[in-house]
Amino acid sequence: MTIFNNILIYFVIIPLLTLGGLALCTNAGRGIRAIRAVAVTGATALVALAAYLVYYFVTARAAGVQDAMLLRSDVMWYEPFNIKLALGVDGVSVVMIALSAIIVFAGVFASWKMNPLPKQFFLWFFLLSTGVFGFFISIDLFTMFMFYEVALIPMYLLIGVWGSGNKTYSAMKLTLMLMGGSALLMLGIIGIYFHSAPEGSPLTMNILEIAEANAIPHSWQMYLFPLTFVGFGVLGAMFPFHTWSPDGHASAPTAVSMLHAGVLMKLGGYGCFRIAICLMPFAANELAWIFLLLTGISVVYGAFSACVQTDLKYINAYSSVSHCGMVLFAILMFNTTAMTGAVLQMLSHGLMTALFFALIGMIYGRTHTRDIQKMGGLMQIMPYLGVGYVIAGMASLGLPGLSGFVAEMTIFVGSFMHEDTFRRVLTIAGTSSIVITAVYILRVVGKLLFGPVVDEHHRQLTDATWEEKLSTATLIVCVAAIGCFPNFFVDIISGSFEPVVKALNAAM
Amino acid sequence: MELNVLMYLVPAIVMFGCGVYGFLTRKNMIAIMISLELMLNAVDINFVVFNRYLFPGQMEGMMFTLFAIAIAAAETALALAIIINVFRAVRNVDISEISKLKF
Amino acid sequence: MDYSQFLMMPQEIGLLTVFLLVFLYDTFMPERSQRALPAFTAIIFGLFTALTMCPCLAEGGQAFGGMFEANGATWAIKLILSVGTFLVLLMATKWSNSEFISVRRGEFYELLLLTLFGMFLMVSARHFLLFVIGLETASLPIAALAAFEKRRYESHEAAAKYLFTAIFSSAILLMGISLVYGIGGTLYFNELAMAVALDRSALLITALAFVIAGVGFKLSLVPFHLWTADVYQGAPTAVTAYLSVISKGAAAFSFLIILAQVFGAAYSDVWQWMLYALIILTITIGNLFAMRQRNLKRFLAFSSISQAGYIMLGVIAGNAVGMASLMFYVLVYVFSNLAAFGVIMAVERESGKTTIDDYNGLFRTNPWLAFTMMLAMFSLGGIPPFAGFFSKFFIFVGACQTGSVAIYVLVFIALLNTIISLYYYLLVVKAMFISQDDCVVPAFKSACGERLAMVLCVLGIVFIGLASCLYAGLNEASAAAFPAF
Amino acid sequence: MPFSYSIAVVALPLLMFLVLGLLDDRLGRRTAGVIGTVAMLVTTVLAYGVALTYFFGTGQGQIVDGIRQTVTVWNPAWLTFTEDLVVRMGIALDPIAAMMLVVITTVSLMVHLYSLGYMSNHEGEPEKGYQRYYAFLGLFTFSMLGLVVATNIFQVFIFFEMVGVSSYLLIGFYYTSPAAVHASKKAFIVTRLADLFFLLGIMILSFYTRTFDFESLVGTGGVAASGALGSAHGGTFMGISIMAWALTFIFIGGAGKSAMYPLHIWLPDAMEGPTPVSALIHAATMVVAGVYLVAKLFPLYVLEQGAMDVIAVVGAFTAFYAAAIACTQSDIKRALAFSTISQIAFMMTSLAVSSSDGALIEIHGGYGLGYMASMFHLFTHAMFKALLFLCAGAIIHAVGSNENSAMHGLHKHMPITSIAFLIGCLAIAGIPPFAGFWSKDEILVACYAKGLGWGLWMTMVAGLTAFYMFRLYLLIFFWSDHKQHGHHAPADAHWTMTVPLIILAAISVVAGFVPAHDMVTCDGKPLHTQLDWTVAGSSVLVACLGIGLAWRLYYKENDAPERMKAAASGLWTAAYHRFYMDELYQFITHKVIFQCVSKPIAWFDRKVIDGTMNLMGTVTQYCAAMVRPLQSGKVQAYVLTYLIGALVLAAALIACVLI
Repeated sequence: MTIFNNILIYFVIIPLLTLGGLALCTNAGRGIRAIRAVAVTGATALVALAAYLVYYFVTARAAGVQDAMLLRSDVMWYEPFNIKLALGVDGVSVVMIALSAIIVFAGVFASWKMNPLPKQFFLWFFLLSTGVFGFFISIDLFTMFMFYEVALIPMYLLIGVWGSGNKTYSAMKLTLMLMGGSALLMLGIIGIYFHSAPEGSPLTMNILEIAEANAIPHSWQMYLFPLTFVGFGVLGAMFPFHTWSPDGHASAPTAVSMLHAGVLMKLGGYGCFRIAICLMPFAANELAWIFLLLTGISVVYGAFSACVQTDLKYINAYSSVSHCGMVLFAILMFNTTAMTGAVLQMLSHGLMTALFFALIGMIYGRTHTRDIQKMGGLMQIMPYLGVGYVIAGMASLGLPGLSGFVAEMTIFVGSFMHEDTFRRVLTIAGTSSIVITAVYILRVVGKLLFGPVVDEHHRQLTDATWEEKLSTATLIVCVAAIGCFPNFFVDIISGSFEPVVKALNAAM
Repeated sequence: MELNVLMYLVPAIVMFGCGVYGFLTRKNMIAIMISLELMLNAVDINFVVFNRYLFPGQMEGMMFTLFAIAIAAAETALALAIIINVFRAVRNVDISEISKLKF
Repeated sequence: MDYSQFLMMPQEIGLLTVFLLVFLYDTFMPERSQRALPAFTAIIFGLFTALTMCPCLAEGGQAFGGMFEANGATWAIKLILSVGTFLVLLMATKWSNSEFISVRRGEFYELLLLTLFGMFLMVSARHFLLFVIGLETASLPIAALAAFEKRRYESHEAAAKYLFTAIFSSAILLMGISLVYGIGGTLYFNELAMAVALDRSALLITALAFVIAGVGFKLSLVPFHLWTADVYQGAPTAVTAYLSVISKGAAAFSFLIILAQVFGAAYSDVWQWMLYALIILTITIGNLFAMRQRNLKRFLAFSSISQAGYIMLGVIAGNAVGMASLMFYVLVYVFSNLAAFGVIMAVERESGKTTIDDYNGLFRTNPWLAFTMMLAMFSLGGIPPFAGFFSKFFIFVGACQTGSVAIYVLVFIALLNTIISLYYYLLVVKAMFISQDDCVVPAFKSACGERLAMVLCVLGIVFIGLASCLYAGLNEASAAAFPAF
Repeated sequence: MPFSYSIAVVALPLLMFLVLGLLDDRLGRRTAGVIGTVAMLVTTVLAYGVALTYFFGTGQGQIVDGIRQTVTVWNPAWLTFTEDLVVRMGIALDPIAAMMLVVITTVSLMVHLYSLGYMSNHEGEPEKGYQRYYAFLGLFTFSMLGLVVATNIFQVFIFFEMVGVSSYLLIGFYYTSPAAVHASKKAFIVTRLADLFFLLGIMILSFYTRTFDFESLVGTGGVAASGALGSAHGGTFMGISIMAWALTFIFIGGAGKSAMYPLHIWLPDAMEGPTPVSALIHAATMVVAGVYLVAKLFPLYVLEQGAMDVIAVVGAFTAFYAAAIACTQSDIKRALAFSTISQIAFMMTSLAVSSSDGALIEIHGGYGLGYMASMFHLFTHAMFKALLFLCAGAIIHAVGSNENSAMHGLHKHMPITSIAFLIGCLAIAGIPPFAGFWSKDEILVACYAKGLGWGLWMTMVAGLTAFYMFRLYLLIFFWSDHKQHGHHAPADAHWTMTVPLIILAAISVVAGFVPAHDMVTCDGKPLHTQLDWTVAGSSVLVACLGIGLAWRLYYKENDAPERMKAAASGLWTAAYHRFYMDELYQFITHKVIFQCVSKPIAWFDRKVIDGTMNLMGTVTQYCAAMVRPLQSGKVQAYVLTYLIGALVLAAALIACVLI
């Protein structure tokens, strides 16, 4: 079949094969080794494939291939609704896929000693990643939505079974809120589908065709845009739909927090861009101000909230609200620079939050508390983790040379370039978050790592093990790579936005 | 005196109403069964009358009535059997006895 | 009389043959081979189902002066019902050989097959007489089946409640039909459609309301649903399983046919508004009740009420896509719900436990049962990649095809309700996977038939959605059937 | 390419950071220090090569038509925003960059060398983070060098952040001490706040000028040269041109790093870091980044008199304010820190009083005199302030305390240090022929050129400077005999520590004779200056007065200072507590930001937003409980509901359809 000639499909097949492999393993005795071997093999294969994809994409673009999407293939799936298994990637998807692969890789190592039921844990973990990859490679509304939900539901069990604290409440809340978002989304998708083509032509689910036809009536756009944007915005932790995030992250096990904050929340931003904005440029222009306001609030609000939290994961969850708010904020700026910044921010936030959660998990695994009041001076005890945490913190508060700086600056400069005074004022308000971010990051770094040792029992604790070092080092290297060579990424990403920006300006 | 269709229909409706009222107010299951029979029979009258007065050329209403009577008979038989079952279980035929399953 | 018209109803004849074989086996086979009756029934019914899968039967035609019509769509829905019944039969094998039941197991199978026969008639009826006969044949034996476990008091209460409300509702239905007859002068669907097309009288609207109420009873639409939970809880689980999927599917299909064919185009605005109200009520009330249930059978009763609301979305569309989506929904619902009932049945048979709290920690002791149950819950909740997601999506698409804003609002409400439904489905998953308990259901091996049924259900849940050919087939069948209306 | 080796100047310290940072404990303590110092020595040699070639060499494009040019050595794109706005990472040499290379590498080398001895033990224990310390020094040096050779304003911003972080890491070097952690945090956050304004300034500036590059902003043919700035670009906001806003914002960014009032509060606390770090970062190099920034954009500032006035007022006030506080501090490092603030304010003021007024050019050779003086002072100040700090480090090392009450009478014990410190004091006080005299004199000339008031004010501050420096000196080295606290008597330190003192002292003596007016001018042309004897005389006189007063009060133990303190106790206490600025900030951050903003927001989030979500759940549960009676279990009730349902359905539709 032709579809198997497309390397993209293997991003779904590899996790599925891994699932199959895991299903054959057992939890008992030496089975854990087999489980780890299968998981690592799968994750490594994904990273390798993602690396090849990036290479392929860069060389193709360098060779002058100008198609909006590369690696296209269409296989009819549900004929009556014109639903296809349509694959294709542009720069944004490519970097997102690479990000996902890296975080899955790091996540596998971060959950090396997962207990109990490692097999089931990895099963759900890889099911989740199947959904994530499927979402990024699809360009058909239905399949995208399907993969989107596939990625969401494993969270319930991953948090519920392997989580900590008030896990059943958090898991339920997270699942229901996200599913609430996807309920809106489903309605939006159905609405888009029925207006996808001009009168007389066959309806379609393919987003490229819909964008090209641009046939959604303006009156319908005004309803469908908020549905889809809020639908994805819930996952992107947009104020006021973000409250699943603190509780959910606080209860989730390490690797799940990593994957969730690192990749899953990106689905929100990506979807907002790919579906809400690309397909409905008119409404995007008309209604942007509402969402700009909400996302602008997210940015500042999340940062301020993070300032007074005492639970490490809560701090990070609120910081994610702030950072992800910035993603949506920038996407709504409708110029190439800001949108590129948004994707960079997704990458950056994905990596550094994953790093944060990995480190928090490792620290929690040792101290059995996440309350910063009860910890202190950990730098003396576990220097590796401490340094990692400082680096993550520095990335988060935007130190040049690490990814956060590049992303935030691109967003701010891009956003400020918009002619609209309203957007500029919001941008200026948004920039203030860099100070607040510094406040809460330094506060937690100061309390957690520096100063005297608070709890003498902590002196017996050990530093990171090799797999933990591998997991965090991978992420640190990636964070630094984006920070040091941003233009490589900008070149991949920014090309994808030009047609969109053109459409948006035309719709104005 | 010529009897018109309404003269049949009104009693039928009244009968139906009586059946409903009986169903809602009786405590005894047998009495409820009787009320149900009233309702079914009212419907039968309807069919017959419509056929006889409005569409006299064909037999559809009549046939329907025949089948409806048969069905009603089957229902009654089954209902009685079940009422006996219930009586064996609770030693009573009071309808308010069978309200253990609720909410 | 032209006897060749019986050839138009191969599925009914096949079913009657099965029924007769079972009856003969039950009556004449010696006592020692009676234990094989369940297996025997399952096997020949399975054969029957397999044979009727032959697409050549989709041709169809009319019989009895147009009272009976078979076409691709009826073939498909009958096939779906047969598959569902087959799964129920498989599940019931062990139960029907148990103490106190085994003496009457023949009756169980005979009554069950008879009700299925009634549904076949109902589905194919194009005349109210045949429809009523089918409906009653399908519903009356259920009362007897519900009362099957004579040792359990609940069984009797369920049967009594079912029977009283069923007769009352059939009286209402008949009243409605009589009024329709009084206006139209005929009971043929197609002729009635023409006769009532120009009439917008209060009488006809009352009649329509009564008919909807009568059929709504079978479908357990709110506010005609109140019997459902009590009966589901009281009846033997096998009967509940059967009742929840098979009779609901048949009723939904014939409901669509009556509404689309009799009250068709001229009245679609009237009954659509009725259905809007009913659907919103059904989904919401069903969900609100389901949230609080601790007994799993009762829980599934309310869940099936709200599922009926979703099924009605296919009815409201009133077109080919709606019908295809409806049938697909029923198909998926058969597999999902029966998977859940299969687990309940096995656990109940083994330990007598039916509340959600009893399932705490089930995953530790019986991982496969828990896994099956989880898939069932996910599928019912509409989580991809399981079949329920596809059916839900398609039924929404089908409904929205009518294009009015009102329907979008309706779909929106339905979608909001999916969140509530997901909540309670997850409660079951939570009990099995997350909660811990001291008195967990001990590990056990489920019976062969149950296991086979559950495996089939799991396969169905996983693959029905992914294999698009099924939906394509249904779509083709209903598209072909629809011009006939 | 000319100067291509200058990339090594920047790259070497970075390499050192990476090597030392990654190897960390795997490297011996001694080895790490030696590697670091040697690498720094090589860097210094290279930097000197670059600077000397730039100033005195020919033929590599540095001088065209007698005007010093900016030589862009290397300028690759780093981050592309749009086609116009590209952030480049490059190396550009101009007079002040070349001068800064010298300053940074010299002081850094001295600090590296000095630290070999200073950091070898910490409170009697061998210092644990020796390798880390050298790695951070490398990082800082790299960042600072990157800053000064920047080709565009965004690069400056990037390295602003980098030096901020290096400073954070080095201030918090003793991370087990809560005070150090707190100080590092404070330093970072305050400068970060300033950087926020810097960023806004850059955003506004680049939006209207469509460029980040210094070349196109202030170079020949750039935005500044074309003069079409201000109202032509973007109109006004609150009556002030957008450009003035942008430039003021950028100045605020610089003010944060350069500790101008009211953003100065981090600097005194930053003294919690190791003393050599204070010498390097918080006296000589990083703190002048703000001055350097304003100087880089000087042609733009000249066009916006409003922004210049802001700088002048802030600078002049800060100079006095910090000097006044310095008079009361008992912690010697803090006293020196306030002295630094005051001196940087001198440089700022000097820049700001430079005017383009034609008349002044005629009289005083004035256009750019302030600029030149400022840069010159920057250079000399770096040398003598580093010297003072390193001396202070030696003293603290010997005594084990920062308080001058623990010192007194050290002259006998530490003669070399004492003399070096004295040279530093003389230099800063502006006594000829020491370095400070020459640069300060030119600053004062520039101030007098702006106006008599400015001149008198700054002269008064200069007198105050002499007073507090000698107060400090005398309290440390004289006043009374040393009361010994430690195990052994204080003495001059190991050679690694004294050699840098001697070198820097020597530089402080002679640095004034560097022909700065030929080298660091704002337009690249040599500036003709002559000593203005009235100004010079009066400033020396005032300085001598200050010294005399200090001598009278602090040479021998007496109760005059106490009486003075008692006489003006309110003022003294206020000054001692730095006029309560810290308390004010504490109030703003803790009370306002944390208590009045963050806490309510967090509360709002948990109670209102989260509460709403939970409320939706609760309401649903409540509704579920509400509908419960419907399922009463009574068949007749069921049927009644059924009937009512059917009838209502019929009635409603009849009502709808027929009416």
